[in-house]
Amino acid sequence: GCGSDGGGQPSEDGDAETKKITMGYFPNLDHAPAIVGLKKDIFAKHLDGVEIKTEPFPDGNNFMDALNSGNLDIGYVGPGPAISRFMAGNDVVILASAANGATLIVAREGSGIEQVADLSGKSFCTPGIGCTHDVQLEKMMLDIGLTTNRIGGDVIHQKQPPATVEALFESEQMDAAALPEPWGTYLVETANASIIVEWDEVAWGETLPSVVLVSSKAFVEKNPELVKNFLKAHTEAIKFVNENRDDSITAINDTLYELTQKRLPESVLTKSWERMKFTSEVHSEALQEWADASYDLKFIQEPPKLDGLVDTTLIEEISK
Amino acid sequence: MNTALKRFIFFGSLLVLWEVIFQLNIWPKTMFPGPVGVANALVIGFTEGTLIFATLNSLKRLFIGLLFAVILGTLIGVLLAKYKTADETLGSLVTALQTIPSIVWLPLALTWFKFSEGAIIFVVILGGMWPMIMNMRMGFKNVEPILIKAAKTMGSSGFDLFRRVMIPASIPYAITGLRLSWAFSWRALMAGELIGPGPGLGYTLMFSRDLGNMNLVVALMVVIAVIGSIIDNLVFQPTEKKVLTRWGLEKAA
Amino acid sequence: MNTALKRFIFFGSLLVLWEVIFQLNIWPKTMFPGPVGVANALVIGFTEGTLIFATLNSLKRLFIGLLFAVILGTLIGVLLAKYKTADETLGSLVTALQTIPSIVWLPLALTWFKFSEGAIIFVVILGGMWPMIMNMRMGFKNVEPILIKAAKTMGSSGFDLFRRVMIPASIPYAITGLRLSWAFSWRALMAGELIGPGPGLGYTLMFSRDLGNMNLVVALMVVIAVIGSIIDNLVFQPTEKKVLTRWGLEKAA
Amino acid sequence: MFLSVDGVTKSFPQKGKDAYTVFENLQFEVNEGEFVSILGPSGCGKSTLLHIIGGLDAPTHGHARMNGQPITEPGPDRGFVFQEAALMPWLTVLENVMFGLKSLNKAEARQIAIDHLKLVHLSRFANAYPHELSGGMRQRVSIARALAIDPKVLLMDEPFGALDEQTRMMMHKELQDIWMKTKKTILFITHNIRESILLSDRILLMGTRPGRIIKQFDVRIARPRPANHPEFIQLEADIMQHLEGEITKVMKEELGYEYSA
Amino acid sequence: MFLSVDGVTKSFPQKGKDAYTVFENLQFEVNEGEFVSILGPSGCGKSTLLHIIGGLDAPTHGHARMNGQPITEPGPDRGFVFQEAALMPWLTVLENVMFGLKSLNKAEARQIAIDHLKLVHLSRFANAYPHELSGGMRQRVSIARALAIDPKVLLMDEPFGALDEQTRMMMHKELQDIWMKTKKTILFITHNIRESILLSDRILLMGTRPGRIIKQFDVRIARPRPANHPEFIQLEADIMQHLEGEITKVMKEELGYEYSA
Ligand SMILES: Nc1ncnc2c1ncn2[C@@H]1O[C@H](COP(=O)(O)OP(=O)(O)OP(=O)(O)O)[C@@H](O)[C@H]1O
Ligand SMILES: Nc1ncnc2c1ncn2[C@@H]1O[C@H](COP(=O)(O)OP(=O)(O)OP(=O)(O)O)[C@@H](O)[C@H]1O
Ligand SMILES: [Mg+2]
Ligand SMILES: [Mg+2]
Repeated sequence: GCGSDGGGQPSEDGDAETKKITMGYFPNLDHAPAIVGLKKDIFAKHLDGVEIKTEPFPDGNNFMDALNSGNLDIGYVGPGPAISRFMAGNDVVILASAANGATLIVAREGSGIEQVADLSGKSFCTPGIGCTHDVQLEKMMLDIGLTTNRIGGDVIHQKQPPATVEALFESEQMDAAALPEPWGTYLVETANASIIVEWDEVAWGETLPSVVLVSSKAFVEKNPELVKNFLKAHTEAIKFVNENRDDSITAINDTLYELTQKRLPESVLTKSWERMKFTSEVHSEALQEWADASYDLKFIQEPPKLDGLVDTTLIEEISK
Repeated sequence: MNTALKRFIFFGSLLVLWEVIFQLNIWPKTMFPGPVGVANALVIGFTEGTLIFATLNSLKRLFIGLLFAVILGTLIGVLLAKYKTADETLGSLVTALQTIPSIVWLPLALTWFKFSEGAIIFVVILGGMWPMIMNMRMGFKNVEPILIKAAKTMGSSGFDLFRRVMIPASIPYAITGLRLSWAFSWRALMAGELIGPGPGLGYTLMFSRDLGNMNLVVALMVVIAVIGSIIDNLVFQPTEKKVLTRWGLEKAA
Repeated sequence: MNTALKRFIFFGSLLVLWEVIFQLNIWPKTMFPGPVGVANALVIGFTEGTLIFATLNSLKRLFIGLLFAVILGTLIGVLLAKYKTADETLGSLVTALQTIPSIVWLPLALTWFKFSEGAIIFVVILGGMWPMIMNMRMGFKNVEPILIKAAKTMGSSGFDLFRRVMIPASIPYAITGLRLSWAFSWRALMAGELIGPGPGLGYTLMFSRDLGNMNLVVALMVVIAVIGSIIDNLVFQPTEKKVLTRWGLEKAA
Repeated sequence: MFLSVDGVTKSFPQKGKDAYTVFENLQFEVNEGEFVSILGPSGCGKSTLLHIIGGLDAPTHGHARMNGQPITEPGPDRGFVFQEAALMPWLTVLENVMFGLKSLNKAEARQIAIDHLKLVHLSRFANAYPHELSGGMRQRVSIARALAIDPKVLLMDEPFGALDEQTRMMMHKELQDIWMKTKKTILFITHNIRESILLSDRILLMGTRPGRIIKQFDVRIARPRPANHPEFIQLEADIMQHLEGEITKVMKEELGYEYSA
Repeated sequence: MFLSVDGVTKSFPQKGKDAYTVFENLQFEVNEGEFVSILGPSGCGKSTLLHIIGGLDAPTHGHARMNGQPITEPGPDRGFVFQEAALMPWLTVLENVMFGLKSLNKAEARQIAIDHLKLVHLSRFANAYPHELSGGMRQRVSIARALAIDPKVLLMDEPFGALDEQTRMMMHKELQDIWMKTKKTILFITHNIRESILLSDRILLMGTRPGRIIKQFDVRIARPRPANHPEFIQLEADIMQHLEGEITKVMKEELGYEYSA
């Protein structure tokens, strides 16, 4: 196929591209292009002759640490860690998006919260402090004059792993949550949570990536052909995913099961599927706005300059 | 050469070595921060007051947790040392429980104590208790039987025997237990502050790790280390020295 | 009543109590799994083989890490016990370093050892080393001076003295150190397997926590606890009993 | 019968071998106010016997009794001087002597402790720690500690063994004074034959392998007893002869014994 | 001058007080092959002195010398019998005696150890652990252990203190035999005046507070020495008198001493 004509082959002039690539991803629904692409051998097809090592990661920090220390060449991660590490000086470049959207803001049944304004005096949680979803919600709060206790407001904010939110709702310890999919849908389906803000109404809802494809500049510069081939696989995987929903969901559930002995209900995943958009299109301005909001919310100390973080030249090249 | 000078030279050289390695650029600066950046993070944290507040809050949690850990550890230690049945049953349970990482306790802490200081302190207790249990258990088992016999012939028994013989005789073990409890309570606190209300050093740690601010991460470690050193110098070392000298195990200065 | 029976009754009652609490529905089932679900997770894990593989892999890492932790811990322990200067400088450093949570070491481990078994083992060593250092240090300090003197008059010195007097005399401390090292190595392993290649129990733990599979989380703890009990029964307990009996600190059976 | 040892057997279990029986079916009595010495070769079971009477060791069979009641527990009514000094290393000399006096008020306890330290010539070392003392000094603190409690019965295991002859003679005098004044019951282990004749109303002679009481000697010489009293000399020779027999027995056994691992 | 103690002072620092000086400027010599006893009241510094000669304790001033060389380290050329038995609790009796014999092959070492255990009548207890022995038995193991190494110099700190008179007499005989056969140099602490006269070529009499050598006695009676030899009796009385003076001094001091915390 496409990979055999040059890219994957080492050129003879000593500046040989690597024959081995380590790729990271998270066992999560919005990582479908990565998971399905691996399961369906799409990456193998495009990276003919290259050994692909894959590594699932549990959180963005370890992913970024691995990338930064040269243990990881390329992979799928949330934009939050990519941006904060970029600003901290890490060598990281966003090559394409993988999925956009996928943030849902939900409230516990009986919490009395119907819209963002009702959060005043209540509590909510997010998977991280200053993470993608946190900034999205807090930005919306800020716009209507609500702030969290972190910066002197009356809304209580907690960091909680998405999987524990169900129990927190059940025991009425938490009123609302801004979560990545499929956890929002999961809570709606299994715990009767109500949706406060739909995924496409959240700040930068449709444009902000939930998963991006990143690598390091150093790696891209050294292996341009390889990366191009990877991007070809990436776009094909996205296409496949968009065309084969049920197949993809099964593939993801299989991966989840291998790692954790647990499958998420298919109904949840199917509904959740509609709350994200698998695409390689990155909206740089959404990223910049998100980062600016992060600064307004005092998550970061300096005004963010994301110049150079996103580099879509390669993906544009191959899509020509 | 006195102690302060020795330490000054030792830590001074470490600092220089650190800066040299940092300047050599062997490892990515974002993974291996240098002393200047760390010092900077410390200065900012303390002048802006955020670190002071976090430190005080964490210390409060730590000391409450440690207090319980030490008391519980000592009591369970006695129990295990004294009653064979307890050692064979509860003792096995202790062996099992101490391998459980703090994060596994978090969900339980949440269910039992809700979002409160209690949840964090619970995790701290579970972190610091084990070294105390194990060391006190062995300390009590190692009390010379002749001393217990002697005390008994002088009418001491029960709690009096415990307080006046068992405890002082196992002080060397207790000190080691305390030192380890101290360290592992801190570690548990770092995990425990993931839940519960901020601020705190663990909370800040998590936060700065999420933002890739390695300078602040190392700065936090420096704060903890300095607090540890102060306590070690003011409490553990003098106690240890006093005990060992009295017992003739170490020469008086 | 023999040991096995006592334990059977004790752990049996615990299990029943667990199930009763679970059935009472006091706490959310997603946070507090019941014994049946856990047993189920165990059965699946072992019949499908994933847990077997993860366990073996983790055990390998643990034992290599523990081996280094014990050797290094003993050596540093001697150093601190023997040389006052080392105790005052390196000793302070140890006091400082042991409070650092394993996760803070992860980035360094990654930078130094890349994505390899080495990185995980490094974290395990850093987890298990401290209790060994602290206990061996105190153990060596507590060797009765008269025994050292006696050995010296019989021509023993240097390494021979170390091997034939210091080490055996501090066995009670060493056992406690080993037990704690064992526990804290496991904890570090759980954190360390976040980086580095799978499979492993910590690796599985992390993902099942993220996916909210508490049954598997507790099942993993059960696996670790059972392994711990086996080692305790086969290694630590017999050694301890032998030593204490020989020294006349515990009555022979 | 104030104190009685009633068919007492003591054996220690041994791994892979038969239990080692120290003594079997011992039987004797001590009257209230009596001063009884126990003499016997090293290892015959004197300390073990005293520990049983003190309630510190459980007999394998039989009972030691006090006023007819089986002794199961140590108690402050039976003061004990151990063969080793057994001082608490974390307490000063003074605090060690005060250990058993906690029912008294502090000042009173301190005064009693100091008085007893003077008795053993150690008031100057009141603030020293045990490891700063010589072997003999430690033993004297241990004696002071037992006497300070003023128990009804004194069980003394070679209390003067580590003392030089002059100090020992003074201690003999002090102990006799105390005994005469307070009419304590004293059970006294020694391997000094003269000491036993000098001090006691009755001497129990123990033999070894197995431990048993070979003979009892009543000492009827009027106190204070001059060492050149003919009865004294006669008794000394008698006891010596009996003991020699025991030692020779052990020696013969030993020569005939082949060690095998 | 084989062994010499050359202006040796020993003092222990004391918190908040002047250092406690055990003895000052001690001076004496021991010839090769000589058997010297040290006698003195409890606490006068005998053990401290022997430790310094053994290289186990550093003097505050001066030096102990062997063949003119200052002694700074213990060594297997100077065997030591401690006042307390100092056995390794984790080794059996046999292993304890074999401890110093590791340069020999195992079988040989074992044979030597067993021979020495027979000497002290303990070969039957070769496989016992120290805590299973009586006080006297432990002391005998300690003696066997020192003799087994066969050192040039034997430093013995009240080695027979815990032994009954019969066993002690046999040990006297054995020690004399060893000494006569091997011409070892022996420095021997005791508080038994008879023992010192019986065994030694010379007796050093130590006084206390501060520790010092009051007097030296040469014993010129032909061996074996009968206790009823007139010179023996005379010497005994002499030494006794000197020592009594020392003890009386301590006692007077003690009575005049007021304890203050
Ligand atoms: N570590 C120490 N610190 C302070 N004083 C000490 C120390 N060790 C010994 N001494 C003092 O030194 C003196 C001599 O002690 P040493 O053990 O040499 O006496 P000794 O002559 O052997 O007595 P004994 O016959 O009772 O064994 C004692 O008064 C003792 O208090
Ligand atoms: N824990 C034990 N295990 C096995 N045997 C023991 C134990 N304790 C004592 N023995 C044995 O009991 C015997 C008597 O010991 P004991 O201490 O009573 O002797 P003793 O008459 O006091 O001797 P000494 O005069 O030497 O002090 C010894 O042979 C000893 O080996
Ligand atoms: Mg005895
Ligand atoms: Mg002495």
